[in-house]
Amino acid sequence: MGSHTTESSFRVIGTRPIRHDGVEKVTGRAKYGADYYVAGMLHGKVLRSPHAHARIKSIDFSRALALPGVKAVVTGKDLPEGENKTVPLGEMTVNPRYLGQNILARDKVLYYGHAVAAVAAISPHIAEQALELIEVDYEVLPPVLSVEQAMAEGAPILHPDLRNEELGDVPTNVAKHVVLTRGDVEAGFREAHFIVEREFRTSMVHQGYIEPHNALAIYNADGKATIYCSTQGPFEVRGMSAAVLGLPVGSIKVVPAEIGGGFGGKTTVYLEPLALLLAMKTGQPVKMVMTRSEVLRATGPTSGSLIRVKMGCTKEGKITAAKIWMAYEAGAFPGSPVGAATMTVLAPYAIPNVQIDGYDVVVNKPKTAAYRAPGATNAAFAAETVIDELAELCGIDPLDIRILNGAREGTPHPAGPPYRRIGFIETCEAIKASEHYRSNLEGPNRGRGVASGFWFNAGMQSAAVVNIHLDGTASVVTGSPDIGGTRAACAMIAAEVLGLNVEDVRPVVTDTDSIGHTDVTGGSRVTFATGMAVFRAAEDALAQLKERAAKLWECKVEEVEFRDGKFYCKTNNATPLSVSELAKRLPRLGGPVTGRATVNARGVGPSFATCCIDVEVDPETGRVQILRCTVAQDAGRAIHPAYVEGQMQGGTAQGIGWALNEEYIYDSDGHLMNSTLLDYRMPTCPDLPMIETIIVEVPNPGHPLGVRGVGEVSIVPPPAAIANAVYRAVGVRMTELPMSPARLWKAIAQKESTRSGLGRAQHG
Amino acid sequence: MANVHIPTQMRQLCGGQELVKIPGKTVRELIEELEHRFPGVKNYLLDGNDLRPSIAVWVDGELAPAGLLETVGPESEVHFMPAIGGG
Amino acid sequence: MHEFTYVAPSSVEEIVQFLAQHREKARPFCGGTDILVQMRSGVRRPSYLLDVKTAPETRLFEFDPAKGLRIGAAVPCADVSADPAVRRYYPGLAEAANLIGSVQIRNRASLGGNLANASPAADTVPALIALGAKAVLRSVQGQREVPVEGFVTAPGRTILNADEVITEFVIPPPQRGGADAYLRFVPRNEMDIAVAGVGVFVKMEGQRCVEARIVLGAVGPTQIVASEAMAYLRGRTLNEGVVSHAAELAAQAASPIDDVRGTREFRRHLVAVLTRRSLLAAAKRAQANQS
Amino acid sequence: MRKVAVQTTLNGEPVEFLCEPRQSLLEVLRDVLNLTGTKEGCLTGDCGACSVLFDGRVVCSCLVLGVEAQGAQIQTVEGLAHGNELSVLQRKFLEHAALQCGICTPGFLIAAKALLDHNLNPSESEVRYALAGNLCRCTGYDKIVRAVMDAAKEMREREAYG
Repeated sequence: MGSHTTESSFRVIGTRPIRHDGVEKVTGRAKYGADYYVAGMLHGKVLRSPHAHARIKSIDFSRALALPGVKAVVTGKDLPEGENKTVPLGEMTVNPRYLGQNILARDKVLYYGHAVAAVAAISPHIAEQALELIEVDYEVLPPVLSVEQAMAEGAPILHPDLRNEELGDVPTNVAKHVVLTRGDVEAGFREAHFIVEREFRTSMVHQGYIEPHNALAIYNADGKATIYCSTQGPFEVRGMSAAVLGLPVGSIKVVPAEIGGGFGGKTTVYLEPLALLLAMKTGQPVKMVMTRSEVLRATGPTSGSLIRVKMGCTKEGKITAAKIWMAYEAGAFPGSPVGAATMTVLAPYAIPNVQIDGYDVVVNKPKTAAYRAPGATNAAFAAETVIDELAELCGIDPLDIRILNGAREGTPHPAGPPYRRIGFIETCEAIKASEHYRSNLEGPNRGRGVASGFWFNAGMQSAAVVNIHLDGTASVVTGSPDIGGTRAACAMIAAEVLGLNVEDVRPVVTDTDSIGHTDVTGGSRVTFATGMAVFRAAEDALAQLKERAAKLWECKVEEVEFRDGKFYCKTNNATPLSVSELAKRLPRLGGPVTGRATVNARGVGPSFATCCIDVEVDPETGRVQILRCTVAQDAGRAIHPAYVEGQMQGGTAQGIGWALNEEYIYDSDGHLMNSTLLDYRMPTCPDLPMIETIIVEVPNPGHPLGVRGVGEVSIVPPPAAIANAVYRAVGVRMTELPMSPARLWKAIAQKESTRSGLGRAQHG
Repeated sequence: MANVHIPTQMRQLCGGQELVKIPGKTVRELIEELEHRFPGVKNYLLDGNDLRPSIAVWVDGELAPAGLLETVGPESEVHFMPAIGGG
Repeated sequence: MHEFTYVAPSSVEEIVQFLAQHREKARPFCGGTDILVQMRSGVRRPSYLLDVKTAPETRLFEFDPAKGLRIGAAVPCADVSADPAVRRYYPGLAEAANLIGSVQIRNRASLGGNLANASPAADTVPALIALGAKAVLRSVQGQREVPVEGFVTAPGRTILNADEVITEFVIPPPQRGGADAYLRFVPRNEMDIAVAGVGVFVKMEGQRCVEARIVLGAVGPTQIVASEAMAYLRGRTLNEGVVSHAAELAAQAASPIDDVRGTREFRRHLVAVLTRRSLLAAAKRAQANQS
Repeated sequence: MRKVAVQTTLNGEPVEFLCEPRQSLLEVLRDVLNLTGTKEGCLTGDCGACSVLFDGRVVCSCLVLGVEAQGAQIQTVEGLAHGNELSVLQRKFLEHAALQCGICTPGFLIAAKALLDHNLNPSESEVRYALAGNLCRCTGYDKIVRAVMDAAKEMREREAYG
């Protein structure tokens, strides 16, 4: 693993200790949401719509309720209607009415798999049997399955009350239109020597976490509730469940279990309010666990999209103008990541003339949820393919065109302010200098492609508490569920500040009653924002320890110095004390020391990644094998490099899956045809090579340790990098994701006619 | 005078201007002044007493978590951008 | 999952007695890799699940160069593909058995189950048909030996009577100059269902093909024997042109559908590609088997 | 439904349990025996999170009935360590940071053990195919493959030098 490391004087940061929760996870002792069992627990199951779009005329669950062992049945009528208004909730915005309707359909079902009723019974098998006894009378309506269908004149309308600002009081499936402009795009095209214009399509894809959604809800007679679940955002689960059920937020405690992957998909609620509703109805604890088919049919995929890109550059490769039109499937309710897509699509580049239009479009498919750098991957697939084509027309290296046009400190972001110090160019240079990029790729039907990506990263709210124990060890308490090693990063930051060994700092992820509000584990924010809170909480603890030492030594606190893990008195020759030596004396020096800090973090530094992928195509079958893959990403500062690499590798692997085989396949009635992991084809171990990583460290000036988020951006480049590699291997430009064998074979077969059709390269 | 960058879809309310220089010590004051000059801006940016959840304000190159209460300096650059969520 | 009774018989005799009594209500199973998934989704709802592998006769594994190969219906695919005799004399069968699912699946899935499940995409079925394998069926009425070819009559349907069970497979002895091969196409490298699969057997005398069998999987409601292509190859020298023409004939014999795993057009094309590649692989092996 | 009494050997210890015939071995391990280290990911045999060793062979416990465990030897992730001493594989997974969320880890450890039990010198390709039935969505498999190869190396050395 390569590393561009800045000179550092850190003792703990930058090392690779064994994660604190590791032993529990390799011995099977770690408790994930589905691993909780309580006495008297019932099991809940959900009845789901067999139609993509239908009106619910009636629901008769009397036979289900009569089945021995069944304790309760609930339908949409059991939920309050909720306010039809977008309200902020932590990182996200939420429309309580839509959220409630997604959890249990009210008058209409809007996608295949939409929840219609839920049952609680004494065993999961009985609950399943009860579902078969619920009779729902549907009036089936025509489904809308693509953004084109949804935006067409006279399209069936999903939400009769949906309006957008532009159209005024007219029913529509377009929830939002976002426009970003800079300069004069037509003038920019007039300056261009080469112009490329292409249209791209991408399918809905799922986050694919291995652990299905789960929840165990306990409701007590005093009106207090506890929910155990695997979530990225326990505070969001609390807020959303309260909103959906019309309960006071403070009446719910959420205990975050270990979480088996999320990638954005576990930042919202599906089962949690349902389990609580059933628990309220029965007076017994209710546990619910989704099947894989439910996960794929009814939890957040990310948007499929239609994107048109027109981009022009000078003979030398300087991009003069870009015009982009993009429509994203929101799923059944408004809220695709198209806003982020408009703001990320050109973010790595300094382009003087830009026009970007984005549309958020509802369709009869599951409501989309966040997925790793939401919106950015679809958009980068389009833009980064066109940039590759421009490089080819100019006859320059695809990395050089990126460096030539690349954003640097001071370059204005296409939608807003100038960047502070960023590391985009450095990621390109790192790939350019890599052994991989400099090596020769030999053999027929092989090709190499590169692409880059951008993600904002997020700051937001976090709280942290650092407790100094009497033996000189410490615990770090946060509210950030640990998906990929953030506990270790938090412990390392505290250990660094306090001069402790990292093993002597125990990281704890606690429940919503035991720590201040902490936003989701998402937006690549935990090591950045929660890490910042931990850093300050540790500093707070250290300041208190200095006061205690001053008390002990009867000197002024300013005279106490802390270095190399020891407290010294600058004015008398008291024997220096380590943290553990001082900790022992705390009872007589005023009692325990607890450092604390809360942040609504400022200073977020965006991330860039550049990826290089070699492929081999079987031209007879259209099958692509990834031969080699290297990714360079700016981490700002890698606290635990092994888990930074892990994020880069995992994101890259998801990008590769998105590129090659992952897609939601619907029939013309809107039934999802591939709701198993056999037919929703995520990469398996033999599908991937080792994923080589280059951690670039351009410290973020906005963070005390230079940290940027690392969790998301690496998913962005691979689809475009693979499309560009496929082009070099077999001479076809793929404009649709996934580049599945059938599609690629067809494109190869139609190679000659394709050139005059879809794509257009012209001299301006 | 802070430099307020007007997002594309708000420009029609602001006589097509991309950049407006206005006085104010907080984002709230800037918006009040904008509304004074260009009626309708407030409704575009605010829902009741706070920024619309779909809009984020950036001050001097940084997302401003305090929103309307964010203080601005005499030379500050202020951008209104779509709010985003991460995965 | 619905309620059912599990029965673990200790002999084939017990199995057939039970089947005679309960007929359609009972379903024999081996590895459960298909039936349990189907029962969870409500596709099949047997009242009795009859664990065939607990009868020792179904675990039989015998090879004799003169008599051929006998494999119990419940032998896991992992054992079939790992067996030295199968790898040496029936490499196409080893290939097919080694492609099903993952290690976990192959440790449970059996040839008997793969056949009785009657999926058009079953990997071992074209390989068995190409080898001219027969299935041994038992009932209280007695025993019959039927060719694997024609056993599957439609997706999920077979000629098996409600009181019958597959106990073993009989595969003809290896022939001098003969060899088999199986290839399938899947988008991933493993853990996938065939988009198309082709099992072939060829017998060579020098460069000349004296016998060829080509069996197509996943491109019709049942496995398809590409008779025209087989007849065309007989007596011809297997050069690139001849093999390509046979592959085209095989593609014409396919009657694929559009589904979630592939389009009609793509599948027909794949048949040609896989037929050509598997014929060349089998011919190479057959030539090596001549001495 | 009448329950069936089953005697089996679980992680080397004799165990007796009652289960319905329709309960999978996975359900029995988790819901009846409280061994929740074995995870549910798909219930169709496609993800490998529920992998256990059944008479020494790796299988998906979601596709095995609990009643089939009668007389069998079952080994789960809970049985990999010897008391407080982690197995080489477990240790290597930690040293190589071969887990992120950890939900697939028990299944990978079991599948890797099944490989190394009969092949202490696997190639990278052999490791990848032996683990093909186990999906991991976090790591891109890189560090998992390295951990298994490194475990094999240490176990080879241990064998060679006693």
